[in-house]
Amino acid sequence: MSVLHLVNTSPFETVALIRCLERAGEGDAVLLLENGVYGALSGCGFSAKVAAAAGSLDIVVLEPDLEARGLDRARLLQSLRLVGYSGFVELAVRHPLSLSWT
Amino acid sequence: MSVLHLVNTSPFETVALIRCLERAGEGDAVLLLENGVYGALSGCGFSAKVAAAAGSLDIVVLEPDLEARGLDRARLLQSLRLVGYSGFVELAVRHPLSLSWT
Amino acid sequence: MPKRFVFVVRQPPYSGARNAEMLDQILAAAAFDLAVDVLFLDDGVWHLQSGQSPQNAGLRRFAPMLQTLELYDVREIAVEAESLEERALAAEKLILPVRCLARIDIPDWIAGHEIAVSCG
Amino acid sequence: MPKRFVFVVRQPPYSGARNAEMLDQILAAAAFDLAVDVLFLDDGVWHLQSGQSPQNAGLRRFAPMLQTLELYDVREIAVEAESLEERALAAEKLILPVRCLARIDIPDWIAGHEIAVSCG
Amino acid sequence: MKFVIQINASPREAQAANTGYQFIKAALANGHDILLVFFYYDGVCNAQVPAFAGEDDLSAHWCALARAHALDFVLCVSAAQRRGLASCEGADDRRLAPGFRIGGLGQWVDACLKADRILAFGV
Amino acid sequence: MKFVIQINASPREAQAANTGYQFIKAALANGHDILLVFFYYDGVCNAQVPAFAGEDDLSAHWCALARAHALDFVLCVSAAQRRGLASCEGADDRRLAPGFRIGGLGQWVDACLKADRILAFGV
Repeated sequence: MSVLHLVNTSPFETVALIRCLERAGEGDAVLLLENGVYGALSGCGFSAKVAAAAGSLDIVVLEPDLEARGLDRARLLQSLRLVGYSGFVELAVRHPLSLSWT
Repeated sequence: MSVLHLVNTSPFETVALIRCLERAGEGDAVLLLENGVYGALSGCGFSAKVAAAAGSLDIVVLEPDLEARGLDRARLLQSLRLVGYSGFVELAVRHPLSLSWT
Repeated sequence: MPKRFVFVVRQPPYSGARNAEMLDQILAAAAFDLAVDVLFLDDGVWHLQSGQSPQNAGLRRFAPMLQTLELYDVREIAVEAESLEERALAAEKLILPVRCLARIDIPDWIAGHEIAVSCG
Repeated sequence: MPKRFVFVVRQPPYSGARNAEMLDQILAAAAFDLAVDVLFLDDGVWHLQSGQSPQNAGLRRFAPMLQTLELYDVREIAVEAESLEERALAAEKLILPVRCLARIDIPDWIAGHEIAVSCG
Repeated sequence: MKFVIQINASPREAQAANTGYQFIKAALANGHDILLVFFYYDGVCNAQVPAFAGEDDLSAHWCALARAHALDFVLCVSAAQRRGLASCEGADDRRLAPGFRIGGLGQWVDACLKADRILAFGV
Repeated sequence: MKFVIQINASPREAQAANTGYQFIKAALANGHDILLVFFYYDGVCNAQVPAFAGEDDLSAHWCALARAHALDFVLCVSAAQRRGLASCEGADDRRLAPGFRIGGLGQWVDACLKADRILAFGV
């Protein structure tokens, strides 16, 4: 059973994103939402780890939360994809399990 | 005016303790309380930074919170001192300002 | 086949009523005669530290309540070995007998359940 | 001499009513004709990011409310230069004119107040 | 698909409850079923009606959603009792926004067994 | 010394309110004055009486402390209104544990100006 991991805290402040990536299995998805969307930024301390993880994981960013925070798409890591709430629902359909990382 | 800094989150999970140490001035005190008491442990990833900061800062640990969590004194960094709630009050008297780091 | 639950605990103890509520949810699932596992990760392993004495902080002892996990039909209490190591905790000194899982085995172990719940 | 207040903001925006309540407290002090400064540190600087559009997330715009800090008699709105750099933010593109302080100067700057309040 | 949603955070302190609300709206719009929305921990505070309608009145949105889709919004009784939203006897619906009711963890487990997917918002 | 204490967290979700309570007891025991205890953000939930007395009923401890030392416990009105602890008209003391009253940020600022020390528990 694959897992949809939800990360909703800022990687500048907590290690939730990194701890999540360490426990996600191949084929799992990681959705960055709420303050978790800062984890999609390139050029930051955590960015290399996120980019490396995107090889075996589907790392997805919730676009409304990105817009809310005024983050320009040009600043994001290239290997991530954006979804809206419908795409979030699709992810939940695709992955039987879900876990939250706060 | 010197500052009493209160750190109440776990350094295993947040960077609050490290961010606090970076902004504390000479003569300030840093009180580790609640889940912040884990920051008093030796031999962990953050321990060297805490030990180094203890040179110019008064780093103090709230003993009731240490006991609550079952942390053995033998596991703590040597340069820190322990206080109870009365000692916490004394710290607040000694330092005119206080800031919380969560 | 009944659904297998896993509850994942990542936060340390002493956060108000949260601890009791977390345990209530786990025991509710166990009361349905389901296969219920609990996984302690990261700061969640601090729940299992022996020698906790919260009375001087004006807090209630939660460890004895957590130990009831053994009495109820909770199938497996697991901890991640690396989470223990990072905190210099020894599995044999914890307040409950646990199964120790290596970090690399966690994804497959979680995948063996039908329902996963993050609970603190 | 009237007391000088400093409010320190370390958390990012969009945490329910917290943002509005933080601002209410700052403006209450300013309404007393006191010298009130606000310091944005760490993720707090995200409050000042331009181009925030929270409507599609079902959230209210908070930036316009924060911009009222300029209208009220808030003395200084300060940010830490390193907090901006770590997030690749430029001081001149923020939603408010700010004074930029180097990390090394923060302790002395804070020490120049009589009351400090962490507010998110 | 049949979803069970758990809401664990107060709308006053975090974005998580709002995210759960947006998710449920999208799931319904995509033809899915919501078997149960279970409010736990500080999530029970979503049933609290703020004294002034305003910036963060998610409870009004929850009410409208429950009505429009005949959803079942259940507050865990002991979590609600701890937070002054239910009396000792259990149900005290006067304090709850319309559309919410008091229930128990048993209902949550029961719904989980019937559901295809379980999602929680806020930890 | 004269202290003003601000309590920002619910006793249901964090240890911070309990720490503030322990601090105030120790300050009083050491001969200090507590000019005001101001409850803000989710801290206003400290005035909520849980339906069952039990493990985390800090409100009973607050009440006893207020009575024993004639302390002034003020809830910020707008924070209390948002959390269903005060009506639109302002005070609605029926919902509050004895010893707590509704007030405003002005009282907090005023007390700060008279105090030697300001401490906050929970952010």
